Amino acid sequence: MRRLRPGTATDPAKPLSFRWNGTAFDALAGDTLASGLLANGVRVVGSSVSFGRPRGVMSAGLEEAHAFAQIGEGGASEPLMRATTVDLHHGLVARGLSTKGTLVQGDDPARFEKRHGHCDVLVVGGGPAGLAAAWAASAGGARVILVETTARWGGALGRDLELIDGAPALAWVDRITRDLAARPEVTALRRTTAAVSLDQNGVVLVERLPETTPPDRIRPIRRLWQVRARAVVVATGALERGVVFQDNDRPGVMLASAVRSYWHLHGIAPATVVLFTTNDDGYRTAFDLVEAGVLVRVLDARESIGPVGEQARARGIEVLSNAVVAGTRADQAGLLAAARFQAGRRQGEWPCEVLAVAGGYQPLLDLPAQRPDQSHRIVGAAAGQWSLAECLLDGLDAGVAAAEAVGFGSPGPTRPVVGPDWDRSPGTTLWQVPAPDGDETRSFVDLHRDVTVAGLDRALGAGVRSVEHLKRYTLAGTGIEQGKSAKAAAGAIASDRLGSEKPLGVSTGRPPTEPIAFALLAGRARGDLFEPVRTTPAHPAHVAAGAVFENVGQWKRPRYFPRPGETMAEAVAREARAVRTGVAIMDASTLGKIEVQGADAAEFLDRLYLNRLSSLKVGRARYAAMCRLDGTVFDDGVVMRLAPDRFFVTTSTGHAASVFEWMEEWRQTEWPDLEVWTTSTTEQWATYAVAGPQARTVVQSVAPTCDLSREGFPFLGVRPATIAGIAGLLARVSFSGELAFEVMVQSRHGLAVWNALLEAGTPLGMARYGLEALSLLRAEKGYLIVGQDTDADTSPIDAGLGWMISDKDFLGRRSLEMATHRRSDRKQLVGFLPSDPAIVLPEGAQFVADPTQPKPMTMIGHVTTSHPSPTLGRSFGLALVRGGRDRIGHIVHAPLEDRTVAVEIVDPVFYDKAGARRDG
Amino acid sequence: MLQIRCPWCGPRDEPEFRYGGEAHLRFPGNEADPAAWARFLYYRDNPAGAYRERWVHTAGCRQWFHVIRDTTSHRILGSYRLDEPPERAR
Amino acid sequence: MPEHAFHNPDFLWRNPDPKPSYDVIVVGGGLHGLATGYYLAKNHGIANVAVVERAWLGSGNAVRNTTIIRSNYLRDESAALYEHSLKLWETLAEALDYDLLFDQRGVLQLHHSQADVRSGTRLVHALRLNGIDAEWLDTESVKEFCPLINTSQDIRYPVVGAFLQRRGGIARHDAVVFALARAANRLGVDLIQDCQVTGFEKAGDRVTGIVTSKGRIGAGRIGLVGAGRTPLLAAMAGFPVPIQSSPLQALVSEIVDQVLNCVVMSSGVHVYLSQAHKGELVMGAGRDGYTSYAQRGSFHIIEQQVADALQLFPLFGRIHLLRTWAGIVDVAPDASPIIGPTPVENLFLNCGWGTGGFKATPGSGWVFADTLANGRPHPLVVPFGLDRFERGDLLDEHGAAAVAH
Amino acid sequence: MARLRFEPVRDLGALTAVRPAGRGQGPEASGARARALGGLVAALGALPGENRVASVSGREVLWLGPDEFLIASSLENGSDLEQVLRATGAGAVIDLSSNWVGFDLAGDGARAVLASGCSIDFHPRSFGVGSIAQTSMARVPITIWQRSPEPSYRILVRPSLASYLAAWVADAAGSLEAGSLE
Repeated sequence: MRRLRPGTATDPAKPLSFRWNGTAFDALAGDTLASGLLANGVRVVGSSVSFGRPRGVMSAGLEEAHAFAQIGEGGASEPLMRATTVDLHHGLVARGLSTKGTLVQGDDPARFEKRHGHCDVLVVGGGPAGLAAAWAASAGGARVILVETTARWGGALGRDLELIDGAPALAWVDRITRDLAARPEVTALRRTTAAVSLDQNGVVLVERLPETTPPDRIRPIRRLWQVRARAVVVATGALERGVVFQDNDRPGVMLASAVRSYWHLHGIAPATVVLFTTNDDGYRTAFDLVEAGVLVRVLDARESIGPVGEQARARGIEVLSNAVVAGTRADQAGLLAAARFQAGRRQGEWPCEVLAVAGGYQPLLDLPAQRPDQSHRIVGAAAGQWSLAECLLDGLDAGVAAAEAVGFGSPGPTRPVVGPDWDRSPGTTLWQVPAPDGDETRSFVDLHRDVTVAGLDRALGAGVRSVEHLKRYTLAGTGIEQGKSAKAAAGAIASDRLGSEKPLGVSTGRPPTEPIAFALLAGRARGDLFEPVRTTPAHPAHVAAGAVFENVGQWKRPRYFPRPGETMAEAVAREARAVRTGVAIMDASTLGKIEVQGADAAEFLDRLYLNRLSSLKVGRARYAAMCRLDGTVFDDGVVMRLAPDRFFVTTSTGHAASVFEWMEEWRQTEWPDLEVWTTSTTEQWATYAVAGPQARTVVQSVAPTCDLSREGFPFLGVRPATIAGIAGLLARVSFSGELAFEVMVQSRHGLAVWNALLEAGTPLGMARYGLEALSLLRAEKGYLIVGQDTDADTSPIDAGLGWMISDKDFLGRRSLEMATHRRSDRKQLVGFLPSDPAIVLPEGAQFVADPTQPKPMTMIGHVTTSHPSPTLGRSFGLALVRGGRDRIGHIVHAPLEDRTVAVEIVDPVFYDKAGARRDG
Repeated sequence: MLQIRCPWCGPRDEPEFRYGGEAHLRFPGNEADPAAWARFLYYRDNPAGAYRERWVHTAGCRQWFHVIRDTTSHRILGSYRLDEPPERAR
Repeated sequence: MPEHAFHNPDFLWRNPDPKPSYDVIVVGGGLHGLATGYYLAKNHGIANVAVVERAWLGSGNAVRNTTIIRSNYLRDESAALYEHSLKLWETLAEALDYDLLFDQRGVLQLHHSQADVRSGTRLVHALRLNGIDAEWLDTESVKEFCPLINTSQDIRYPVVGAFLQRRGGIARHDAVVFALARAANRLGVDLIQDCQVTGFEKAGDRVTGIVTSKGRIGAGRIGLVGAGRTPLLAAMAGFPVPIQSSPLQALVSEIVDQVLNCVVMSSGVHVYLSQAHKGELVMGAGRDGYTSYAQRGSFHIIEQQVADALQLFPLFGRIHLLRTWAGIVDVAPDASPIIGPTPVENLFLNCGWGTGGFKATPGSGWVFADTLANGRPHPLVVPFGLDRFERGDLLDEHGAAAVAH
Repeated sequence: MARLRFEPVRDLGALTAVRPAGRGQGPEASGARARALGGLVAALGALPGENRVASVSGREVLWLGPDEFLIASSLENGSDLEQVLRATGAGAVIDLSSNWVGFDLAGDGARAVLASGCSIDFHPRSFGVGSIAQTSMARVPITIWQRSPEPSYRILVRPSLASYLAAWVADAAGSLEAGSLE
């Protein structure tokens, strides 16, 4: 093949060059990679995956099952692109592939974007029916999105010379697209494929934007649209089918419509063509190419060739009726050299460069096939309309109906006059020509997956009767073209070969209709923008102080604050010591905070929490916990009463959202009779814990007017205070067992107050402490961390929180009364001490009673928290142990990889059992 | 991706909501017998077809409401507020 | 033979019409149903068995999963059951005389937070004492074991360690369907496709047969192995099951060069993936939250899991999503299976495998065949009975709760 | 080139949440609700309808749900307002002045930037001046309302997520300015 003239799609004023398998070629703007290769006489593009047979371009579009290419270089290299759907740009680098892609390491500079779209009517397909539908739908002002897969409007009108209103059809296309461009509520997107159909008329579109080599770092090259439409019109047209015959995979065997397409759109034609057709439409290729001076001969499968065939003969084209291609002959390179035919009793062979196969059209329905509720309106060739006039009318009607259905009128559309019209109907149905020698091992049903008729036979012989098993046994229809060219043929040929049994049908298509690059699916969610990051007001100060951060959900929380040269263990020990012996400060701003207000606030909290909170006095705080309905520990926190009808509740960081939602769920759905409101105030407040024997001194210096004395501000007191000049709240709560104040100020002042506290603490050597030290300090006091020291089946009783349970009703109470919760062998939270005080057991280590038992061993518990304690001068930890409280004082064993450590089960409170230190 | 009509905020995409399972369940109270309690805790209707279910508009107004959805097609037949009967679904 | 079409055998199965009655009917021709039929014949000599399937064999989750096989479950009960299954996998290809492409390439479970690490190390310790292989890898060892993973500490959720089960791996799901069906067929089991169960026949509290689109079929005992459709079957039989059916999506890429040497799972960054023998990447994530029988899920789940995968594997940016699909998974409140007797005599249940069904295939079939053959639960599945919900003795396998304070 | 303005709001003022009294979900749920709403109208001058913002005497009253309004007023009047509202006995009154920070997004490209991260339809037919929505953008929860036809939008976001959202919008705006908007 070569280029004889510019086509309607190519621009001779815009030459470009590209590289293919290392060689530079010239082409024109408007070329696809496939047309660029064909124009340069490149006939072999890749090779077949299983047999290594050479493969060329067989189509001009989406259904391409041969011509695969790796496009681009380095990290921007993209595997398995179909040459027929890649638009050439200057400098593009590509190479041929079989059916396996290559991944290339390196930075990919390209950008991929996403966008949401909304419209009244989405029209999928920019051919005659789709254009007509979009035009009619938008005439009355409805918002319309029209998408077309290729770079050109008009669909088949680009390759099929038709007259509309007495002028070439492309003039009609121009007129319609100009009208659409002038309507402000129309978004018309070319190079855009509808890939996935979502529920409620959502459609995912893939838009290909102009590319450069190398890609620039700013302009996106692809955009993933998620469109919500009120109505969807599908006008995806029809694809021409091939016919399966022996050696039907040779480079040079092409779809007849594709041959016509390359000629009209790209000006490319072969020197000699044999047309093998089952229908009238195929003759278009013969007529159009003969005009270009190509030698064309026709094999018509029908007994009677009809008027169109006669017309061909009248134009001097040799036509054989009742004729089929029985096979092909190749030259030494494996390229098509001749078509072997059988016409009645006559057998013969016609040399040809291209064997154009016209097997009839088949609606392209892979998008609406994704819709079990059939909510898409299908029009035009996709709906089996086989004449242009019908397609246009169908489109116009659908457009009007869609606009009216969503409340927009439409001027009575003028009905275009088509003529003369061609019949595109399938003609005689012919899926396969049996191999004359009976060898079906070279009759390819799925060219991509190298599935042959012999392969289908084998599956049927094995007992396969479902088309889905056929697909899985043979892999027919699983290629990257989504089986567009193979699925129907596989089902039909298999049915045929089974004889009398019912047709097998077509295997189910799965989304998307078009492969989508992973990078496009991720869009902007990569690198620093991968997922939202939450930081506290004092975060800049933590960064400046060299904090090592830990991800806690989306939050960044300081894990510890190492000094130069310090290890984590050293830093944690220092931070913990500061709390026990001096003073230290921690940013607790991520704790969830919920304000609960209303006349029934106390009753509401009583129903949620284990303990009674209605008895809490104003200005007081209480440690409280709640269960799930199944009686397991959900969350804990501090509940503060600010006024008779006003509570301030804290939750763990991880459960802030779920506790809030839990409250709202019960408030709205079960207890609408309570007058109570919950409001999340997590980010209204910055919260800092100042802990240690010197805490009072530090806080007093920033809150000079507040009475912080033991008597004036007792443990679990809460009061408004001015802190560093800022109005806020102070609470005497402690997670370390030491004297501690929780300072709460509006978060807009958070950083300033953090700095003020640090400044006030500096003379006393105040340290910052992070999550590791917190965990250590809490464990020394036996204060559990929900989710770390509890499991999904730990009850509050198991966790040692049974003392909270009051004699009132609360959520989860019913479950706690079940027998299973009274069993003595439940896993209970206890403390433990390794016999060797230098050994720190790993968290997660399992306990056994009998260390000599062979595996599988009977495990009786596991370590939930484990630390070396600078305060205790030894290792210790918390554990959930079966019947743990009865084992206190007993020795159990922790078999580790290399040794077994004896461990004494002890009470979980290791430090200051009397609680004397919290008052300072 | 479903699109769900919040009775308060209008149609929104599914990620704005959280699913709450079967609607119109009655909390049996803490006096329920073991079988009734187990039923309430663990058993939910699971029909193939129209299903009355609860959703909450977490990213929006945070209101719980009801939806009738066909579990075989994901067609949504309507949504209605907690204080409305299913017949008011739209 | 095309290299990628695999070596499927020349003969798979007969397509018989149902007999008037069978000793045992297995309702559900998925992997667990086929395995049950196979083991009934093989282990218990009960060959007068029908496996009835409403569509085609394996048409449910058998062909809608990511084929990951492992036994790294935390609870002793679960670990024993899944380990039993993994051991069977190790000899299954030989037993079935079929190349299942079972490949013990290792399952690597990445951890991205200290809370993750705690649950991961707990799992390692528990598995090791249960006699199941388990290793803990630090970030450097992760890089060594699977160099493709981005172990940079500068990403949003850096890899801080990983759990490795070297005996874990993948198999070719279609081959497993074909192999079990062929083996069951060979032993005389009738595989009846396109046969929808529309009701149960009972004499008092005892089941005596099923009513189907192909007529009535009598049975001595009946096993329900209907995965996501189990609630519908149980409702027909007159009892409820605490199962919610919801979509679990997976996706596959086009075929690329082999680059990924193991199965990678990540709970912090929600994705799991492997590269199949042909070369396609197979990937899954969490299930969609809502009840559904539609075998379709929501697209944002796919978008999210792909973004998650690219965090770990930047190399995959230009790979294409080729196909997505959703299975209907049956999930019990504690995410553990339900196996054993039902309120209806002679009717037994095997469901609730949720997202873990593929790996359990031979183990599930083995214990359920034993249960059906003997009319009582196999010892390994005693804790997994339907009665556990009323007692409150759940077997939580959602994974140890992991939140930090 | 799309013109786009995206900047933090320097003085967002005081934000006060009001939860009108009365039980149940709907505004007609009880007579108490009607009385509470009446009290609020008296105190504020007007209340917005569903999914709307009312601008009255220098204050913006945002509808957030059937039982929640958020009132944006100047900071110095904020605490006065809180006292006034409490005095009406209209229900719960909560200061949320630090719970949110604001951004203004305005100009020709504003809708395109929003469309790249937010699934709500911002077309003037669906969302015009005075429309408000609580939704999410780039997976960050936001409250957004349109303040002028330009268009100009105000976005409230939790302080912890503000820098992430700002970085995200800057990135989206970058591709937009580079001409990808067709």
